Amino acid sequence: MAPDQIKKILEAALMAVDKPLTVAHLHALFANEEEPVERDQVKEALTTLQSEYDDRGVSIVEVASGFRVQIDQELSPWISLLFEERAPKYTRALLETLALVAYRQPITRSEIEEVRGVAVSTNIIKTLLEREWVRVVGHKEVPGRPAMYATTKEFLDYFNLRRIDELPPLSELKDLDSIAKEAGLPVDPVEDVEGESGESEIPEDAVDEELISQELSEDGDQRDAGNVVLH
Amino acid sequence: MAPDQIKKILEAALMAVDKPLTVAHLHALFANEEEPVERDQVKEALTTLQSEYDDRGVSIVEVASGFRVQIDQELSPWISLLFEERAPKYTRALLETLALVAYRQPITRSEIEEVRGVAVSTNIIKTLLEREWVRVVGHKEVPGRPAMYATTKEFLDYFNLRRIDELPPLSELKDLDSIAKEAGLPVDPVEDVEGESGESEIPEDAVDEELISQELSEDGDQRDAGNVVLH
Amino acid sequence: MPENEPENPDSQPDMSVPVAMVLGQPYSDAPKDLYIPPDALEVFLETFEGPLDLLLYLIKRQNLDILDIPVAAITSQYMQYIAVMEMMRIELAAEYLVMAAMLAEIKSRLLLPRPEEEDDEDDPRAELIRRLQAYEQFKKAAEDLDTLTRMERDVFDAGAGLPVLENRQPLPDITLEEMLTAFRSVVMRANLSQHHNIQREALSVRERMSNLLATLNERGQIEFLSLFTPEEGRAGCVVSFLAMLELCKESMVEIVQEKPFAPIYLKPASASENTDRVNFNDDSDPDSDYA
Repeated sequence: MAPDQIKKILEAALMAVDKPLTVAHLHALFANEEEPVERDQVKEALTTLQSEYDDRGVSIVEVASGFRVQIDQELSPWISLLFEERAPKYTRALLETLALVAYRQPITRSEIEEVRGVAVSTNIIKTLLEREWVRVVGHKEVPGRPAMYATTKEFLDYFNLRRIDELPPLSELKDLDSIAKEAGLPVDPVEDVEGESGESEIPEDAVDEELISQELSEDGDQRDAGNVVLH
Repeated sequence: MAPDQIKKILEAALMAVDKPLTVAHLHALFANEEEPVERDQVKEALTTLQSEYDDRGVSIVEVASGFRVQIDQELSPWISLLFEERAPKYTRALLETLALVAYRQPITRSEIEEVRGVAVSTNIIKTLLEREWVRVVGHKEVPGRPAMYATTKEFLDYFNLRRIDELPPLSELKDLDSIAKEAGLPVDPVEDVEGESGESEIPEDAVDEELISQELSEDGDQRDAGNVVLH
Repeated sequence: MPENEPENPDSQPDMSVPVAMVLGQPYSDAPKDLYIPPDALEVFLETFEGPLDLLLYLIKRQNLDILDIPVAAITSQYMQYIAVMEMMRIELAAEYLVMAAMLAEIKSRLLLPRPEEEDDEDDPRAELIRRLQAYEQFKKAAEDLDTLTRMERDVFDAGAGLPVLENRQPLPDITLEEMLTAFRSVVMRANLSQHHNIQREALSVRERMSNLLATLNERGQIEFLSLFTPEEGRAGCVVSFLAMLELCKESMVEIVQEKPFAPIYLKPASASENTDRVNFNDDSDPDSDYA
């Protein structure tokens, strides 16, 4: 039998079964040939085959129980994706916590809890820290010295933002109804409520600009300016 | 990403799983790249890969549910030796039932029995369902609401087909007019004769066409089932 | 794999086997003289997929066209098989008897003189032909199906061993919209409770507060002036300053100055009380610290 044919058969055999095959096993495939195929021919063909697999992402390797075709370790990042489990979903509590950190940073856990009206589970904080969306930027000088959380550069990257103030101002959140509907998210009846709180109607950007110009013109009283901005 | 690297990853991916992979599935492996990999690049790499596999005893083929690496038929004499169990041989009863489902889908068990002239054993249906060659696509709106069977992508995959219309064409039926003439019987309008035995009387080609377009539209079980019920 | 399916002998009964010779004997002979090995007959019967298959076989054996069935001859042959089967006490599928009845009916009809006006649409022979044709069509289709290139028999799935997989549970994805929707509902609740007034804060100031805090935590004490970046322009400096004011107000940083006109330092709030504190929350004038 031509060496090329032997090689073909060996390659196919190694790919056909998912356990390693010994030289003896491979040699046995040629037991029925009219013109006998020697064991050495099989070994030779194997060697040639191995060299042909160089740099292909797949290799013919010898392991304890024989030869097998093996996907190279370097391709593991892509191959792993084929076996990836489905991503879980984040809870609403986590999303709210993340949003509060984003808009109110730096913020302590108890401040988050105060706004949300419910306790924030340690797991949520842990998840956000592990995801590197949130980091501890300091401790507040109150009893217990609670950690203060802020968002990270990774958070901005994930949401394709350059700066945190690219987050839509609160006033625009009203329009999220339509977005939410499109995205199939639950829509809260927010219009009425927001309508009552006059302040939220002021576009955030406008406030910002206004404050700054105010600041610049009134070289004097920063404290007031501070109050305006922050309170 | 360099075309060579794409090719490597595709080859490894196809070998990593024992199910066919669609272009979409393969493309998704590159979702995390910094430099995006286009769908066309994936297709191109697949084509290159396919041509590289020429004359190797192993090929990258496209079947109903995507691409897979498979060992060519020419090597079957040797590769079969690797498996202790011989490839299953299917009975005529099973193959006839399968053929009826394939060409006449959606079809009920009693419709199969009508053509075959004998009862279809429950085991045959069970085997076809377990092999996932056949599935229930709905229920016919007649007394007893019998299940309607259709073939699956797995069926096509197993028989190396991409689409149902790649099945060998059914042999032609001579029309009953000429049958009647040859038999010296009075000539009835074809419609009348056909009218009696129900659905199986639809000209074969028409049925075939209908099935094909149904298959190609691939709008999922619900739609198919719907059509079925109406008919 | 249809393990539960009985394996048939090769698809079509081969009529050169002894069984055919046995059955070829005319039934008119004395049944007792008719030697039929019981096993052979059973095997023979199993090779038929039903009465249509048996009829087709009888027709083909005589090289006849389905369209031109000599009903009388075929019927008598079919009856012979049925009789033999019954004689052998082989359990007959009901379908075989139904077919026998149908054949008998066709035969008797053909013997009757045909009325001038044939209004009987249900001609039994046409129906038989139709059924035979339909069955033959699918019998052929099944044979074709069997010859298709098939996995496990003709071609084989090729695979390779897996590398060590990165056991990665993918991280959940969220969209900005999802987060904003969540925030909106928080805001709504906060508005309802009226405790918070979180609408008007400039995000740039809050972000600067975070960054200042992080820097202070990293480097400890920092000189006040170095916290301003001239490249940011006046607006940037103002944002930085506002952030410092707020941090100080919220007791997150301390601002210290050793003595009048000495450099001002910011440091993370701590228990250290050994330096003078400049407390903006008091009524002290901040201007003096504003260089």
